[in-house]
Amino acid sequence: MKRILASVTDGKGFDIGLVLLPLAFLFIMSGLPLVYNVVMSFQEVDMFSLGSFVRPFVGFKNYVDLFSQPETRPILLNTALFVSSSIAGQFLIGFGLALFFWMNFPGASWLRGLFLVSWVMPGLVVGAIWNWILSGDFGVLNFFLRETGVIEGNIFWRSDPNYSLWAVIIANIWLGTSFNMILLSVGLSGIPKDLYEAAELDGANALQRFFTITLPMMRSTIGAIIALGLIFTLQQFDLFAGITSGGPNNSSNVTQYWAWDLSFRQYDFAKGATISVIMIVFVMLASVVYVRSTRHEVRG
Amino acid sequence: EDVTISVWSLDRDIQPAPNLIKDFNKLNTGIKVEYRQIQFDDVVSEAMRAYSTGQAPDIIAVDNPEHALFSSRGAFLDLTDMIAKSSVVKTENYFPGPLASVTWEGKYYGIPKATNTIALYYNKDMFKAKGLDPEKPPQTWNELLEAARKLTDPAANVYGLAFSAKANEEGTFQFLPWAQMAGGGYDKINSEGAVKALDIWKRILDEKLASPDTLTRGQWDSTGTFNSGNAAMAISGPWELDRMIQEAKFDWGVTLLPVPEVGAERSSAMGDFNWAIFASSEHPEEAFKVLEYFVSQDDRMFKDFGQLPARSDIAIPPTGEPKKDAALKVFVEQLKYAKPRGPHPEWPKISKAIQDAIQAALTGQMSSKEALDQAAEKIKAVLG
Amino acid sequence: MTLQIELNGVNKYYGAFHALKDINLAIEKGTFVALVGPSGCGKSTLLRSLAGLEKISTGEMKIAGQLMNNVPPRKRDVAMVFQSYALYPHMTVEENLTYSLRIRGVKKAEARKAAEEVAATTGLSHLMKRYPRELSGGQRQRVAMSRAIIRHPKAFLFDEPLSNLDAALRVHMRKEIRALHDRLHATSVYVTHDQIEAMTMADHVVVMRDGVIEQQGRPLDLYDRPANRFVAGFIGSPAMNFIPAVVGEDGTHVLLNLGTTQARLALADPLAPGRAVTAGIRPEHIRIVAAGQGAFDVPVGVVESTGSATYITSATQPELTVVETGRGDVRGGDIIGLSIDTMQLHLFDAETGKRLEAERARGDAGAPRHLHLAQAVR
Amino acid sequence: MTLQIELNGVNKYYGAFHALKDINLAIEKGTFVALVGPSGCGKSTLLRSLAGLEKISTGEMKIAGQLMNNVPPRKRDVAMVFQSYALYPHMTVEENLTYSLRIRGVKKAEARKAAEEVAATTGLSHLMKRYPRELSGGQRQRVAMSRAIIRHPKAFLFDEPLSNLDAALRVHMRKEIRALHDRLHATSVYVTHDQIEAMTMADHVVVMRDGVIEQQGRPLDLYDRPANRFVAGFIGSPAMNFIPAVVGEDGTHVLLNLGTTQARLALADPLAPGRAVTAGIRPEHIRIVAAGQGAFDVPVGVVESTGSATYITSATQPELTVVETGRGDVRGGDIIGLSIDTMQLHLFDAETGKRLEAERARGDAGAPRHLHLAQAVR
Amino acid sequence: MSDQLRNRVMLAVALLLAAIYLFPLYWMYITALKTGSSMFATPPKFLPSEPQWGIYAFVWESRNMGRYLWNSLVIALGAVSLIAVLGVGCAYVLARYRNAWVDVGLFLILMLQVLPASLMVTPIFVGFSQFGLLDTPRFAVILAIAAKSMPFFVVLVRATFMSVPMELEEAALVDGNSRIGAFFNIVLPLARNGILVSAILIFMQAFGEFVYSKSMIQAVELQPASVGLNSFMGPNTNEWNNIMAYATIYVTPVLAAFVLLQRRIVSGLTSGALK
Ligand SMILES: Nc1ncnc2c1ncn2[C@@H]1O[C@H](COP(=O)(O)OP(=O)(O)OP(=O)(O)O)[C@@H](O)[C@H]1O
Ligand SMILES: Nc1ncnc2c1ncn2[C@@H]1O[C@H](COP(=O)(O)OP(=O)(O)OP(=O)(O)O)[C@@H](O)[C@H]1O
Ligand SMILES: [Mg+2]
Ligand SMILES: [Mg+2]
Repeated sequence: MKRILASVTDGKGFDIGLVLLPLAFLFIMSGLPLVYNVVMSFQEVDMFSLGSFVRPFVGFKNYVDLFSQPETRPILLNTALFVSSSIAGQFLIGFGLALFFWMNFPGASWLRGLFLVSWVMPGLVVGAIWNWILSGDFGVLNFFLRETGVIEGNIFWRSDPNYSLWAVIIANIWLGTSFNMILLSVGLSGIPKDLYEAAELDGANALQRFFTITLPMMRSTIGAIIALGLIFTLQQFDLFAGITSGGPNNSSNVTQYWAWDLSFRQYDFAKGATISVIMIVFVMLASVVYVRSTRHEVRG
Repeated sequence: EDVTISVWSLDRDIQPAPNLIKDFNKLNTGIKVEYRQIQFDDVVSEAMRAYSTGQAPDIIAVDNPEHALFSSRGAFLDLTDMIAKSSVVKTENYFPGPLASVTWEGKYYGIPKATNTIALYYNKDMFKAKGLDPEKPPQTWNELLEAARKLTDPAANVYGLAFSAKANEEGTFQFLPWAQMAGGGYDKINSEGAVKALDIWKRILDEKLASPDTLTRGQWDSTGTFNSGNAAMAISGPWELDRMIQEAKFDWGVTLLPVPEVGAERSSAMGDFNWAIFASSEHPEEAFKVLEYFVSQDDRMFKDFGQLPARSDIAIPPTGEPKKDAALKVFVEQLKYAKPRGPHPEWPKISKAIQDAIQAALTGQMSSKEALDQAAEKIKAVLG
Repeated sequence: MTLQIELNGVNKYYGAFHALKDINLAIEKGTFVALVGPSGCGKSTLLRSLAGLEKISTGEMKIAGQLMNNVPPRKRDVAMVFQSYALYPHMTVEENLTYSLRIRGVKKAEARKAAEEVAATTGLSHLMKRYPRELSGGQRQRVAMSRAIIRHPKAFLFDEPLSNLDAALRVHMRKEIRALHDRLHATSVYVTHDQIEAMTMADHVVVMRDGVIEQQGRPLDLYDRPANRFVAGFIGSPAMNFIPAVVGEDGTHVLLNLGTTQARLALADPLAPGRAVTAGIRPEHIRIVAAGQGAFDVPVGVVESTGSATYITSATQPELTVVETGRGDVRGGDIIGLSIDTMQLHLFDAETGKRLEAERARGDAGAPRHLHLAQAVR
Repeated sequence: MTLQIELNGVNKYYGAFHALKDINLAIEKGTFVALVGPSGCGKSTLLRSLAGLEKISTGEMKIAGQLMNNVPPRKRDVAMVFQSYALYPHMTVEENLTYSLRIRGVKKAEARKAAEEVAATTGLSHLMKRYPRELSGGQRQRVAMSRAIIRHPKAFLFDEPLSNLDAALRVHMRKEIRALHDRLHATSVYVTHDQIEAMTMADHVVVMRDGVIEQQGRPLDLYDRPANRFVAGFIGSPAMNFIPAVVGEDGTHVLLNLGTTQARLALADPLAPGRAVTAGIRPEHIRIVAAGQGAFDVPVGVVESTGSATYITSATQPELTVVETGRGDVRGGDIIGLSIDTMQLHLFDAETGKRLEAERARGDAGAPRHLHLAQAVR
Repeated sequence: MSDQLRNRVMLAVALLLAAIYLFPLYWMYITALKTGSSMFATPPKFLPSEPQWGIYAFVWESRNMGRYLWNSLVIALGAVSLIAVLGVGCAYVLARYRNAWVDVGLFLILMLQVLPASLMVTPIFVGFSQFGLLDTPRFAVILAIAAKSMPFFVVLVRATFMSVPMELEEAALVDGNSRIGAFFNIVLPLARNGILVSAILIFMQAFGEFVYSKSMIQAVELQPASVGLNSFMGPNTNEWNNIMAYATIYVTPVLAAFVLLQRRIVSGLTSGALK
């Protein structure tokens, strides 16, 4: 007993406790619902049997059905495009901003804080505002592009199947940039200054310092941000609801919106769950990549 | 000890349900009513979740096309007998459309709460400016198209028409009347008439008589462009009236939805909610008493809350606002032709097939015929 | 003679703290400069300023004749060993070493070869694939060292590069550094706390205190003719013994006051009578003789032997330290006589600490000592 | 006699790397142990194991008789100076110093007083409100030092605590540390690269190499009778000179081979004829005499003076180093004679490096040297 | 270029960037002041012609916003506290070791947040109703949010812990501190950038959380502001200017508070610690 107690205050027990407690909490609160979704994807779900696990099993029928639908492939491709472009955009712009605000100048930290705005604004409001900004006729984006002579006629961002997904991507990049920026700022603040000094004496210019010191030293931060950015992007819903509703004709539909639509618009919960399982597999692959990347992290 | 009855609806504080409940509770009938407001989008999912975990309310208001979903599964209480005995609720007082939406296999599973429909708003000032007679709004599809062509003025940022072809229930809501007027319907969505209707929509968009954003814009936002003077005509419902009175800085009028050709059958959409009692209610009698009270107050529906009662026996009182009164006349007239969507327990899937077809055709990815054939295929699978 | 490094009136403030005070320094190309001074006197600050890592507050700094005040570090072409190492934690030893070469676009194979060569001299060959966190303290320091010497810069800046190495390695590295310096005709500034390093490696020694340069010159000049009491005490280990003294009534002798004992030494050149001075004598210039045979008799305090030498500290106030080669046979508590080599006696003003010959003999370092002291009298 | 620290067969692996190899060590209470060895030999690892920061892989470790293998650091009541300082960067110097007291619930005023006292001895008094990042390297090291000595633990572990301090401060700190150790009757383990520190401060010196304890004992014993060539070369600075030699045909003399020159020294106790040995002689045991007067004549290579001593390195293979007190008058290129104090000659097996007297004279440290060498003959 | 000039140029660029980025916020502000349909006008109006200033008071009064905001605050603070208590330790351990178990832990933690709230809410609702947690709905929402956001927190905070040198903790242990003490006194303060920012982000998220709140909190007195906001959305009516006014009221102070807080991200937290 005493040994266990000692281990809890000083030894491995302390560590194990610190991890197991939250893991248990997470397992109950998130793991079980996850399992519920997975199980549901193999069942025939009646909207009135949501409350129990006991439902007829149908094997892979839901999967077969899903993949025989014509919109499945384009939606999966849309999702891939949406996720990769959004993350790339958010990360690059976020990193750019983080670096910019990292250079000391008066007001830098104040202005940097204002960028958090995209994180505070309610999803409903963000969706609506981007809806207007991207609107074809009265949209502000078109207005600016026209005034600056970039475009001649209006681009119907939301309603042109060629642009609709990009409309949401633009909005989503805006939305996620602040998250990337602020966390990358934190990462930057953790790099010891003397490494830059050493690199500078070694003759590295700003660009070289960025690639040889900043990037590798921020490995754990970048890994975390991209992994989380992926998950956030995969959960982005408000913008689809607010801007295009997945339309026109599914040209901007993605798995998460589709899953919601199937579950809560068409009350086909099993299919909704089936899509979510596909998303789980996708994130699982990404998580493996992230976890592996943590092996090369630098411990301070 | 009072019996507690819980009521869920989407009505907010200035709308009927919470106010009627307040009044009802003041009557001290030995029944206490509790109210919860839920959002439009969540009504069904919340209800299902609650029902399947045994936490359903006694009374709920559901959108009319979704009523059948619950009644067909026995989730709603069969009210046929209670209505028969009731002195307050009389089926013959209701418009046929709303009444049909609460009916499933000949039984009544609810009571219409209110109703609405769509008609054509038009900007009289613009009509005048373009040499059109403001007192002779378009009556047929061709006239509509003609008028729209005349009214469209890209230089002034004006489109001829505003409506919604959004990929959600709103798109179906706006399109079905057109199909129905031409002899189509959800169960014969690829009929010639329906194809023609979709072709007309397509022409409107292809000729830029309406904004391409029609594809992704709901009715409220579409009509907003009408109000701001960027569209000369708009198809929408009576819920717009107050906003228009306040904001439109021009003279406007409302007319019945144009028909395919002169003398063709009229049709319109039918919106709004129905009351129902959950089968799981422990106090069905008391719940019905509450509903009876609601019905007894139907004459306040328009006066106090600006909603159209689903009843043909209640006259809409004048509001003192001539434009509004004129418009309401048109809507009441239009209501006569309003048809429910469905009723069918899997309405959402049917509707989705229709939306997909509309979008596929309007974005030019399929011809109207192909798109509607595909929809018909899907709908057939649902209808079994 | 080309001036490679030139500092004119350089000042550096950290906030309110005045870290470098009016530093003037001129270093010729190819010189090996040792920078010494007590902990916290501003050595690293000066080095970092030379490297361009600290912006100097006022004054001007030239390298090879060019004003450098606003030139970024990477354009100065100097290599530096940081006191804190500043190794790249995410790179292996090899990558750390070749970093500067890779930045310059040196070919991989070539960089690797250079790294291997340097690693061989610093004894890191078997550690090339390790990360800094997997190294011992001394190994890390050697990586820091190697990283600097792999390059061929205009100037080397070393900030205590050998402090964590063992004696043998230190001797070896000393030789390597000096050889490298000579081979490249580079200019080196070398901060060290090790007397031997400063004396044997440097052409020029700069002694700092509290941000001020107290004295600079050739190593043995500083040793033999420290400009003031501070430098005298700082250069040489064990440190010089200081004994308070006064000039006698007639100005021709000084009275050394060792608490209980006094010694009277004759002065060749007279000083103002009654003047308070401090007499300094290095431990190796005191010889132990039988009690009564030297200038003083003192009781022995602590006796410590390093094996090759024995340090004897007297139980007096102030303490005197004497160094004897070998083991010696003095024990604590013995009374011994101390014979002072008066030729080696230094006199400083008691108040200012200034060396007393200074006024007379400034600048002619090679000349014989000017302060003649008569044989000690008891 | 109570054993304060006891290590039995301790091994430590870092992954595949074997950092400590079968370490056996018994330290009595109150002993001051110096731990020396080349960079990377495992000194820090041993210290960290004692502190409980590294889990030893096998073996047992006892402190004050209690098995400590699984006891967490805070229950071991040791104070440690980290080689890398490990200062708390978010605390001022004062907070750094008082941290250990505060967590023990010592009153604020009391802790402050203690901090002030320690700071006064380490010369940090004026820096109490600074943060570590605002300190110089030596100041940081002094904070690390002060943080350890503010406590009164069972044992002190010092990992090169003075490496970044100047000579004067070092001498001062040495005294303070030793005084503190004596006052507290603590047990101290002190890692250092400084020969003088190891020799003068320690009661017991442990010499390590590559994770192995090569020899341990009293400082002068190690100096006088190193168990093997490694220890002989490691202890003493400048290091011992080693000359390859063979035992002559009759076994009564050795032939020292200095490349061009050879010397023949007689052996008192005969060895197996023809046996290859290494002769070792410390620099201070070689005297410079006129050419032809000593055991060898060698050409002079480098002459370096530290002021108090002059190091003369011969231009031979292997090089011989000789130390002369004072300045000397030898110049590079001169031919000088070297006279060797044969009483001080050490012989090691050429292959194993083992000391050759070892078999015969083990354990009687006080006895006269057993290896007699006849006067050098040419 | 002199320092001052450089600073001015940088500031100008920063202001420009901020102006672009904050445009949606500006649009929210002015939409609140516009009349209903003028937001659909072409060309867009960048200043409201007849600003409806009264709208803020109206929205505040009519929606009883004080209560909504209070509930949001309770939920957000609850969630942040719970996450911080559980998450910080977990992140710390996952940063401290490097072995297969850590891989597993990280993997699990990431996986457990993959599904969007809209898909999680049904099973959580079902589960909570079984345990009677729905009787304390705000608490239930706090639990649900905590589960949703904790992985985010853990992964981010772990990244910051990675930059805290292990030796400092060791020094504290030798100084006589327990693991817990060393954690609180040494490790935590040095990781404060990441913890602070992650907590801010989570707070903001929890403050605007909508999906769980609207399903689990049925009593209007306990609903947070996000749910209140949504009540402006009707089947055929969206009171955009009221929505924007409402959002303005709640976004502005939160944003202001965190602009102040995030300034405490400073560099060099660990500089000077190690040789
Ligand atoms: N994490 C590690 N992984 C692998 N090897 C390590 C690790 N840490 C230390 N070592 C190795 O263990 C050996 C002993 O290291 P230690 O720090 O004890 O040396 P030391 O005697 O203190 O040296 P120094 O005098 O240079 O500080 C070194 O060779 C070092 O490279
Ligand atoms: N950031 C700072 N803020 C305030 N004072 C500082 C700062 N950095 C250094 N100092 C002070 O400046 C003085 C000079 O520091 P510097 O590092 O140059 O000393 P140093 O001569 O290298 O000493 P050491 O031999 O101990 O390394 C020190 O007294 C130090 O306390
Ligand atoms: Mg320094
Ligand atoms: Mg070490």
